[in-house]
Amino acid sequence: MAELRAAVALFLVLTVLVGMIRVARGPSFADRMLVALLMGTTGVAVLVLLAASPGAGALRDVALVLSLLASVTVVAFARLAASGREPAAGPAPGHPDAPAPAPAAATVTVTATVTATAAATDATAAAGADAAAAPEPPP
Amino acid sequence: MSAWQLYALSGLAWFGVGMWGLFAHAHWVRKILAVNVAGSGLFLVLAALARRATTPAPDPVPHALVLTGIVVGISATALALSVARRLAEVEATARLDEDATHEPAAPPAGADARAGGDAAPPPAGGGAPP
Amino acid sequence: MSAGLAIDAALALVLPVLAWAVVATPDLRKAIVLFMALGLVAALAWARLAAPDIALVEAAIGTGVTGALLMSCVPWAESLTPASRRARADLALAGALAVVACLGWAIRALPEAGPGLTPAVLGALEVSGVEHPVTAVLLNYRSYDTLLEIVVLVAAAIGIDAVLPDDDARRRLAPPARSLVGVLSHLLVPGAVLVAGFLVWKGAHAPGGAFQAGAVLAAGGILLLFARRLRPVPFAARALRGALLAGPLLFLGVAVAPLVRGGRLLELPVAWAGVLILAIETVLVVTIAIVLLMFFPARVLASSRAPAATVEDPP
Amino acid sequence: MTALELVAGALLCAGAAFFLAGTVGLLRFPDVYTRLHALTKADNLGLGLIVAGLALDAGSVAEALQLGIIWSLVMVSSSLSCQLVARAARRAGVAPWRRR
Amino acid sequence: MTEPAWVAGVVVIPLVGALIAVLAGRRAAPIAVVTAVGAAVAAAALVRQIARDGVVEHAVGGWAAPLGIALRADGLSALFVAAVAVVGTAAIVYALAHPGTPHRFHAAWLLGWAGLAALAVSADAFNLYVALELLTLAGATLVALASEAAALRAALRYILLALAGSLAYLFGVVLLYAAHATLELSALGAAVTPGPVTAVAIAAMVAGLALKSALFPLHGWLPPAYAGAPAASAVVLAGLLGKASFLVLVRLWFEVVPPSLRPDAGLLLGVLGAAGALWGAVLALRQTRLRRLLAYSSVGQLGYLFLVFPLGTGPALAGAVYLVLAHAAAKAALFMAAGSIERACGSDELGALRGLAPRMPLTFLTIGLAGLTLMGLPPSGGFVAKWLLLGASLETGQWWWAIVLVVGGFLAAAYVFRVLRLAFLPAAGAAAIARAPRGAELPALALALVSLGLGLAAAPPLALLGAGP
Repeated sequence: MAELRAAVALFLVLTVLVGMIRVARGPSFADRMLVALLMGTTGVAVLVLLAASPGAGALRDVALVLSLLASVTVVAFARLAASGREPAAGPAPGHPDAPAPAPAAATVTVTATVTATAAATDATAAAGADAAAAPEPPP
Repeated sequence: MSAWQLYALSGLAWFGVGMWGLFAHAHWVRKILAVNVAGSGLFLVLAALARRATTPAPDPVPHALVLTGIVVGISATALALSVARRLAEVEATARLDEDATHEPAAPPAGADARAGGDAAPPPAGGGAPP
Repeated sequence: MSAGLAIDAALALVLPVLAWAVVATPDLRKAIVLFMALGLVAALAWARLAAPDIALVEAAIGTGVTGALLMSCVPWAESLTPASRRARADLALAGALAVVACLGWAIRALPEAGPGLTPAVLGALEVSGVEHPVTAVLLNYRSYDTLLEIVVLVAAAIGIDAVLPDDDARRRLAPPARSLVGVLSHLLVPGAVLVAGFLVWKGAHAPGGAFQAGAVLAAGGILLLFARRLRPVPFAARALRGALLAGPLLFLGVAVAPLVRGGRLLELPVAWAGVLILAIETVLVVTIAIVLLMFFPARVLASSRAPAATVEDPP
Repeated sequence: MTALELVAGALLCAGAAFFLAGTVGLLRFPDVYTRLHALTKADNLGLGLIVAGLALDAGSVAEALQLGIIWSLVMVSSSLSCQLVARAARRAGVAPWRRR
Repeated sequence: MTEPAWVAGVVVIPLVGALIAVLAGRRAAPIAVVTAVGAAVAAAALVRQIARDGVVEHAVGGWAAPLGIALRADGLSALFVAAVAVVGTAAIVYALAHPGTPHRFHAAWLLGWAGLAALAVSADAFNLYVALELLTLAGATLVALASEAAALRAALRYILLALAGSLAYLFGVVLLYAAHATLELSALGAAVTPGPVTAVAIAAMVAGLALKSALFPLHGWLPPAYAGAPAASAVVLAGLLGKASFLVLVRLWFEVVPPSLRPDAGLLLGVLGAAGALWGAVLALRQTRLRRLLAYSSVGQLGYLFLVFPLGTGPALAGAVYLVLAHAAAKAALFMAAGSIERACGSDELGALRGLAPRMPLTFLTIGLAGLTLMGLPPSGGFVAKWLLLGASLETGQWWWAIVLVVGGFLAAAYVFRVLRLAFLPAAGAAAIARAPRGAELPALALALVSLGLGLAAAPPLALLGAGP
């Protein structure tokens, strides 16, 4: 049983490493964030498997903490890092069914975003940040 | 090649990669990331060396040292990132002042107007804004 | 145990490769995700090295705080002009290789088995007031290091407040609105508070303690910050600074008390050691959580996306 | 190998299979939204099976309960994370894949 | 009642003061003054105790050496803590009188003060690492208080290189701990045997500390940091924080490094120090801004400190430590004067100094007196230090270091007189200047007189260092 647990743990570690390819290939930042999700779930699974062996009970608490905090990075991604437009949106260009790339209208230049934060104007800036960031609907 | 030497050399390679990154890159955020990576590598070496202990449980003192090191590392990283963010803001404002001085004629509508309505760039001189 | 050694080999091989990937990729976003992956694989390595305390801190601070901190860099990182000197990648590579070779030679030359300080730590464990050796080292034998480390945290807090003052960013925060992150925080934050308390209590007899608990509490706070349920840390408010400094001041009080009676700095009376350590750890959790939350000042949140009032349905 | 261990082993293997499905989906699916399904659904179920397998021969009820808590937390965070990533991708202009 | 443990008090008082200063926020100034006085009293008591009892030991937490952390105060640490008290108090008075200082200066500087005291009295290798990190953060905050892009870039470079140095130092500590299972310096010294582990560990620690103390050619980060920081920050950075890593290196060198390794490693450090001394002085001559001139002068003066490694213990060590004290007072006074000049005529361009002396007599008197120490002319403290170093180099037959000292002295004279000459020229136009507040000029003059006093009353401090005439 211990041997099986170690084997499954090894298998999961390998799946994580294979999942890394998505980080390299993933066209958009959201694709790369998927690996963070994969990390969270598989990490918890491996830790729980390792925790089953005698004397390593503390690893279950590590798994507990990891399961609790896995979503913080994703929330930070959604709130902070996702405002930039993706250069080559859509599936990998090589994919046969890739639609014509969406108009790469880089509406939000980073400089404007930074000055929006540095701007000391009142409530308009909050609305301004929304207007600047709202994308026009793709075709 | 016992388990601890495996991890010790892996941590050492990790430390070397971090140090290379620090001196090889010119971008500030990537340098900060590289120092963080180097620190983690060093802590892995320390924990691996602790695993050499002949007693069943590894030596607890290096574990405490690593804990202290991680907290000190995150503090320094957070301060460095905050200074870098402030530098980005100051540079962006400076860049806008240059733009503002170059086309004073018709005030450009839209974003520039809002940007034009900026607060005066941070006061020159030694003091940070109170 | 061949599978165990295989896991060790896989982890030991992947770590430097991942580290190189983090450092080498030009795209900062890819580097951040790889950095998160590196943090997690490191947590597995700590688990394999029988260092549950470090795995706990790596998981709590790594996935909880560092990830969100790096995400807050994405909007402004590209606009930052690089450091003046051109990057000398080749010189750095040669230097790094030389350093690694020397250090590797030294590590190989280390004696195979060393008992380390384990016998000394375990020998004095029953008078240390706690059962878990790492907590005994952190808060009794080498508590002076921990005291200075808390002061380092306070120094980081002052630095961040000096560099990114609140002044007017606080007014530009979006008003609280129902959002998906709000739902998430409703479900997870009570759990985070419970786990933080559990970790502090557990620190006395098993891996846990103030740092892990503080990081978990801070992560819960970060969720609330992004859900607009919590305002960013008002460092200007004296009450907040009081809460931040309660931990270090109590720690200093406990440290100085024996000096008055002619004892030595940080000499915990044996009878009260356990209670004092628990008290210090509990108050330190608040300090650590506040400082970690200060990594997300009003300026950072003012530039974050306001929660969408309505769910956009695709055309 | 008692019957209980046999079942536990089977559950672990099933869990590993679902994780494999999740990773294959992550690599093979055409766009973000479908990959999200692969990840948050398949991996979640995989973790559930592994937790079930471990709970069967867990040392104490408390251990099994803790495993249950861990799994439920992962379910909460991964389902909501899936929504967050999908919306962020939607806003960043990632067009859903359509079969030609 | 037994003597209170001043070796612990010296660290605890600035710590408590710093935390209360953080709590006080904008009204941190009075807290800073009270803390400075308290810490100065503790430093004086420690000096008295060391003079009477010799080395003072203090096992923190009551745990013996390998397990617990040992504090140890000897002549070197007592004198450095006294120097921190003197220069620190003057810096706080200067900060109060200098209107441009941000209110957060006091809390950041008191944290740096606590870090310096912790570093001076600690005898534990890892504890020194944490103290060095505290100094890195406090120093970076002090530089980043100025909100110009140049200062922020300097602060970033300061943090990153200090972190790299600390990691190199920590790697050495890790190797030594792995080999000898102790972190206490003297125990390490006893246990260390020449071999690959020791050689690599010492090399890593020395390289890290050399980078942190801006030894040539790793000095690039120092001038922009000292020139960009606000005036009061530059005073404490140049005067005190810049010397911390050198002190750790001296303690490491004379307590841990096995004598067999010292000759050749010492020669390397000596050569780099000599190159730094000459290079710093030459670059100082070519600067057009006062603060950058003083920053490169610091790089040069540090070069002299590194001559202690080839020259070994005894008078050479006493000379180097004495130079640390004299230079701390003199360079702090010079940076205060530079701050006053910058305040008075808006910029520290050397051109703006023309004909300034008649209108700012006290400031230029300070520059002259402090310049004596830089040049190493009698009766300044700098002279006594360089005299000891000269004597040691001639005694040990390594006469070439003597040449470096003399040539360096001439170059220092060149750039000090360059500043003074400009000030005493007849002013071209009667540029209106804002009177520098009297309060800002007095602490500068006081420190210049202290650096002079170190020369005149050299016997007691030297006796404390065990090298009295």
